[in-house]
Amino acid sequence: MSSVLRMEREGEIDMAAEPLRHSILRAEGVSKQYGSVTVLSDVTLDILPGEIHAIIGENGAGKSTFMRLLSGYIEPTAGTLALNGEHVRFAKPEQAQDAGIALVHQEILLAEALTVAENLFLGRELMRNGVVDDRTMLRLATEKLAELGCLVSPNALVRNIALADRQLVQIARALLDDYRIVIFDEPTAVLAGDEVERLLAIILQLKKQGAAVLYISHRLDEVQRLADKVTVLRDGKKIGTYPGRTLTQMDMARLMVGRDLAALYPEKRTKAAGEAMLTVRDLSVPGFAKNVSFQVHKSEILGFAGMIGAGRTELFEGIMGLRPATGTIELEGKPINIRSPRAVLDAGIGYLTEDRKGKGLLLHERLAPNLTLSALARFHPGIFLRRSREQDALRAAVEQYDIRLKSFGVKAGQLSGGNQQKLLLAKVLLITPSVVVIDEPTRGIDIANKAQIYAFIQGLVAEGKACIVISSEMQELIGLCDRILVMRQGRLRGEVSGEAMTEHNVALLATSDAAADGNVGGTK
Amino acid sequence: DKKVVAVSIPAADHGWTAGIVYHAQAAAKEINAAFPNVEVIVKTSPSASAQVSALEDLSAGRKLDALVILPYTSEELTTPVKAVKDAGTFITVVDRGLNDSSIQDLYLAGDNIAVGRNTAKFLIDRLEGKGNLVVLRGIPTVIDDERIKGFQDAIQGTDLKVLDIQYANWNSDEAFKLMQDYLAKYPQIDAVWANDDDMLLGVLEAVKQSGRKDIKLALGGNGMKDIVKKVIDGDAMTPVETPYPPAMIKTAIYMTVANIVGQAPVRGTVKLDAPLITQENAKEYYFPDSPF
Amino acid sequence: MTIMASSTAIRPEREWNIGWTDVGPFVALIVLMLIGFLINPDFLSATNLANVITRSAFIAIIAVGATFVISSGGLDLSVGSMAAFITGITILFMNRMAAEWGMMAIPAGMMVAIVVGFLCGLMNGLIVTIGRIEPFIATLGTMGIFRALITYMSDGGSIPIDRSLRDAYRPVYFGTLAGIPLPIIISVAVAAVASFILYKMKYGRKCAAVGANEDVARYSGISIIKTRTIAYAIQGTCVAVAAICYVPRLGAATPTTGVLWELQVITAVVIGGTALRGGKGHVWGTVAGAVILELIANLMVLSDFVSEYLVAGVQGVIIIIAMLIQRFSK
Amino acid sequence: MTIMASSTAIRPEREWNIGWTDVGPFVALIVLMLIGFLINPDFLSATNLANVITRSAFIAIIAVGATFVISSGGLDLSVGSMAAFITGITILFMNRMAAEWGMMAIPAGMMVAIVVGFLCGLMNGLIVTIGRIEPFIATLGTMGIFRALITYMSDGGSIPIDRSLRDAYRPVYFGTLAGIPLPIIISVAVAAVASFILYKMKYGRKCAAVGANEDVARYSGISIIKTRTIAYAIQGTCVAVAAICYVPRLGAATPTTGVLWELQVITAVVIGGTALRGGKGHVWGTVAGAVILELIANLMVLSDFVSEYLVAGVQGVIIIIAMLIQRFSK
Ligand SMILES: Nc1ncnc2c1ncn2[C@@H]1O[C@H](COP(=O)(O)OP(=O)(O)OP(=O)(O)O)[C@@H](O)[C@H]1O
Ligand SMILES: Nc1ncnc2c1ncn2[C@@H]1O[C@H](COP(=O)(O)OP(=O)(O)OP(=O)(O)O)[C@@H](O)[C@H]1O
Ligand SMILES: [Mg+2]
Ligand SMILES: [Mg+2]
Repeated sequence: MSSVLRMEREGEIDMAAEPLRHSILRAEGVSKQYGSVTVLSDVTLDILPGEIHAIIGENGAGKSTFMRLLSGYIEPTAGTLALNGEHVRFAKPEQAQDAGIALVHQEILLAEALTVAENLFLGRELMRNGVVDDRTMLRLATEKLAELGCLVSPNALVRNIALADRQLVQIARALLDDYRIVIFDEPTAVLAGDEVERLLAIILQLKKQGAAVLYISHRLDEVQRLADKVTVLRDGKKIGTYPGRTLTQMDMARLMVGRDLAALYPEKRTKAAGEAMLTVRDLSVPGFAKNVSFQVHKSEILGFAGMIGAGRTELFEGIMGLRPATGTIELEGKPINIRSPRAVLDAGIGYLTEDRKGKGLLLHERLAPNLTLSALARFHPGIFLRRSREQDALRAAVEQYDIRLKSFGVKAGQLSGGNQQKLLLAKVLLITPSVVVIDEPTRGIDIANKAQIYAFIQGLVAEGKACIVISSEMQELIGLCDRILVMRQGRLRGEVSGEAMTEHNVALLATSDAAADGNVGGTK
Repeated sequence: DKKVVAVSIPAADHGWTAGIVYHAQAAAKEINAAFPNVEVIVKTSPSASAQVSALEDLSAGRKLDALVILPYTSEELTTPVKAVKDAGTFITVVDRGLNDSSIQDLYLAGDNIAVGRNTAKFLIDRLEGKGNLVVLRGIPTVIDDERIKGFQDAIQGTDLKVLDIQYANWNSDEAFKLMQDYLAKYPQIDAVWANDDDMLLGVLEAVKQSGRKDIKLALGGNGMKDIVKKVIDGDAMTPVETPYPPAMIKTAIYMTVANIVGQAPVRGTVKLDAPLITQENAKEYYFPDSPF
Repeated sequence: MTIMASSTAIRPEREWNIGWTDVGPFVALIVLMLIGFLINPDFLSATNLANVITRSAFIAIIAVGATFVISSGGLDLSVGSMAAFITGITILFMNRMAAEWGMMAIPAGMMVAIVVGFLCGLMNGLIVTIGRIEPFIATLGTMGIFRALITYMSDGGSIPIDRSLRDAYRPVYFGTLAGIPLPIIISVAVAAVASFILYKMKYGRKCAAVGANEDVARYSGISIIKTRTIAYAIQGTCVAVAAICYVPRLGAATPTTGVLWELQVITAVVIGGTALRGGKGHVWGTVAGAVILELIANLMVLSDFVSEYLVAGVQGVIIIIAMLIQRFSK
Repeated sequence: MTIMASSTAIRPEREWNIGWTDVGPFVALIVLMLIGFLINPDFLSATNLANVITRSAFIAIIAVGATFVISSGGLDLSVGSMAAFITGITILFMNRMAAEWGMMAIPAGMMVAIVVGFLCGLMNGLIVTIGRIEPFIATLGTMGIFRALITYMSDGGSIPIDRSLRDAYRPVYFGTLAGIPLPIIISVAVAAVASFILYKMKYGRKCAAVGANEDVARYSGISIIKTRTIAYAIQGTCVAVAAICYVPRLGAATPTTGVLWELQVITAVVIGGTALRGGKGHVWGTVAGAVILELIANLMVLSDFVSEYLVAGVQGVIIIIAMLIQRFSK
């Protein structure tokens, strides 16, 4: 504890020393309350041009709220904003945008029924002599997306593009005009390898051009690489602002959590995995995955690596009966009908989607009904549901997964991003599956809780379950898994395990055809 | 080749129009059987504009030798019928006159004013010229208008007081509800007039339920078989009925066919008035197998 | 340590099903009754209220079914003509059987009604789910079909129930139990069952989930096709129950039976607080909505100052005002 | 970058603007025409087609307006009675002015129609947006109001247009330009303007965005209230245009004018490929939809083998089948 406290005081930048004159945006003692719930209290912050300022904090610390507040999506219940020293009030997002402030939301906000290009330019279409200038907009869209390495056609309906691509489109929106202040709220949560690199490069570019960048991420390595300053929030209060370079990731973690942390990844079990639990043969998902066969064993953690678009998500959506697919799967020798999602769930395979807002949670529904939705069967002893049992289950989940909420009455949509993820995890595990498939388990989860979730996954396999982890974070896979299968272009390209489990090998299999299908680590 | 007689009538949306459709089709069947060289086509339309469309379609399709039409409304159908006429078709208009009487070759007029008037007359002398009435009217159309007008003109100057008039859309359900409300609203009602028998059914049901004794008379109009039956059986509350027999369409079709097969050239206007149906003459207005 | 700290601080959930949406309709109902009383004291007379509420039973019962369909994200325009069709079938059946079975024809006929209603609803459901046709269009189509069938069965005239059965059947609409008219009891019973299904059983949750977000429902192992089809089947069954109470009222089925009921039904559901785009359903609100509609109509007749020509308009105004009251007294 | 390159190769992107939704209605249209021809060769005769298409003009024009409302996530049930109301006002105005202004009364009356239509639409829009009332209920209310007004204006009878004007006005419906009936030209013009607004102007994008996802629209600085209100105003104006063409056809406004048009209109829009839950609108599809409906009705008249009682049913069946064809020929 004491070490943390000392850090909090000594490490801090002396604001008085900082010359305030060229601060372009200043938040002065801002607070935000929802009803009686205080989400943000008395935060003061200076944003300087040509500087990358990272905001870190636990899930529910109030980061997104603060950002929405700076960019006019919500108004503070107390405190003021000052733009170039003049007091400003943003009643609407447009006003903030006109003032040169752009926000890339943590959650994806695109109209699925419209095309990529239409979404990109929504509300600020380019006109040529009184008519929307589609040709130019398509050109610009293609260019901007290419910069971000996203190759979807600008004419594609957003409904039909993957999450990662959607996120890139959303980022592109903020790069179309040259804003003076660009705010990224966990932009990399759904991105992997290349996309992340490209994005970071672009952000540094912005900095060079003299823009101020606010950057929120739970991936502390990114923070360390980018940030000139790091501001830490805890339970809605500002702990302090620190020079980026001097902080180690562990320091950041301590500051966020307010206590010392154990190792991120749990000790790997040495004992060999048990007999086969799930066997998948020649599984094909038209358009996404071809003839994929693999096995996962009792008490084994199997990783799935691949670039965005490798088709991992679709592969498992196929297995879960959520997409048309061909092939056979057996659970402990018993074949399973992959036509109906219900059958697969009941057989004991749980799947945590990577798209928690779109496919995971009913955002306008209370927490309990969300939690129990896929396991309703166990909440009615007779023919009637037991509200009390649900509430107990909810309390248990809140304890177990440390879901931070101010009241059990809130709707799922009002939880912070990370806490939504935890609620979703609880929901999936409520059916007590014997095989758990987790697509991006720690997407948007803060470092302290990552550790919890990893430990938890370990716990599952310790009980003899099998666990499959799809992740775009290679360290996560390497730190957690016993084996990693690598996909590229909808096909299994190879397997790495034991010593061979290095970022280099995985990356090689994931990207280049050159690594003539996986002589690294034994291939199947 | 065959002579074509087109019959354009409203769709069966309540009892009376149902009767029209029934008799029209009956006539068509009989004639098509009886006269090999005549073809009668019956077309119903759910609205005025649909009827105009139907006319266009019929005349666009084939050359019509004769058209028998029961117009939805006078104004809306006048021009279209004229158009058909100009193509040299024999025009028989039934029940509702067109705005321009020069168009029709033959006109079978039902007399809606008389329906109202005769009912009113009966009520006046039954109630010795004084008492409280409630009235249910149908759908805002010309028929409805004329009947109400005939009724109100006739009770002018008497002490018969119309407590209330509301629309019940010629629908027995709505009549039932409306009558319940009348009963709740007015402690003393001497007689009820529903300007169509469908509605009368609902009225009677409501009165029966309320168990009220003050209502002496409940009259309808149109000559629905159930009501005519009541008259025959000497029902106390509904002792009389005013006919507005849908069978008129059948007569019209026969007269028209007679014209074009050149037997009896009938022209001009035939006015069917609306004599009171009483227990004496009721039999001749009773068609048990008509749906109406 | 933080976990404990935070979770003990959490304030417990208020019992969730008493939001404004649930009381709103009843407030509106009461306001309406007061106004009615001021306009004409007879309005609150026992007989009048009894009549009005009894009448509203059909719409109420059907609307309870509609609450399922709408909550699951569907829509059913065919209910009115379906009611007419079922009534017709039932009467024909009873009349046919009256000879042999005597009074037993009545319960038998009721069974037939239920079965037919269930099947009609099922048909609607399958066209919408398997056929993947916009509910609006699909049920507009079946609406035409049912209407045509009843017109055909009755030759456009009417299908009266056999005299021999009439009196035995009459109580189902006109009878009372402990002084309460049967239709009221029936509709309350239907609503009670419905609210159990919707709030206390698995199916209810599924319904709301499908209506709120199809993807989430699918990923939670809920079959959208099954859930929505069942909703339509329930709707059909409710229509059948309504038809059963309806027969004795006028003792006949005609092509005009149930015309425009669909609009009243949907209005009742929405006034009741269920959103047309789907999501949570409010059974009791729906019932209140149905009563409100009938009360407004009743008020029009009992008040003297509305020209008969303007009735429809005034009703429209009142409905809109009622909704506004709900919105802004929040 | 290989992955991307090939991963896009794995799944070719379908592009919406040449999607099935856009050709579907026209295919259905053609199929229908062929069937019609087989049933009765007169069906494709120039005069008949001209008649049918001319006739479909009203619904088409109104439905084009509805495409805006529905695309923006709204709904308007009041169009039918609004049409009646506008027709009434217009005729009354023309008749009044005929004395002084003579023929000039006609263009003047048209202006009046447009203004009134615009205002009616505006009113609907404000009730829905500012009043935050479900469009279904709000417009059901105004539907009653307009219907009541026309009934009142006509004392339950009818409002015929002055003889002196009739002949001068006639051509607006019966006239032709270069051999093409005027109503057809007018509706094509309306559709052209509409598709320009919807696909080539900022407003069109806003409309689709609001209908597709209100939050996204709001966050993109689009005013939902403004956008949706404008949509309703456009709808009102379209109704006015339709009313203008309607007058000479039937020469009078009655309380039954335009009854149930709202259903036809919505059906046309949906058959045309616009989703009822909002999103992209398909103007030309809508026009096709309107023609399809009119063709079906026409087919019923020309074909002799459908019992009069069953017409409505057969129409229902055909509509459902048409939709199924669209769905599964994808
Ligand atoms: N509309 C709301 N009503 C009530 N509470 C809310 C609302 N919006 C957010 N909150 C609460 O505010 C707190 C902070 O939320 P916020 O999204 O800012 O956290 P965060 O720092 O972004 O966390 P994460 O890293 O998980 O995104 C959370 O506890 C959340 O439950
Ligand atoms: N509904 C869809 N229609 C068409 N293409 C899609 C659809 N969903 C996803 N895709 C495409 O499929 C590719 C694979 O999707 P996705 O990115 O989810 O695979 P993945 O391997 O799970 O990657 P990640 O999980 O890291 O996002 C994406 O690049 C996207 O372009
Ligand atoms: Mg956040
Ligand atoms: Mg994925």
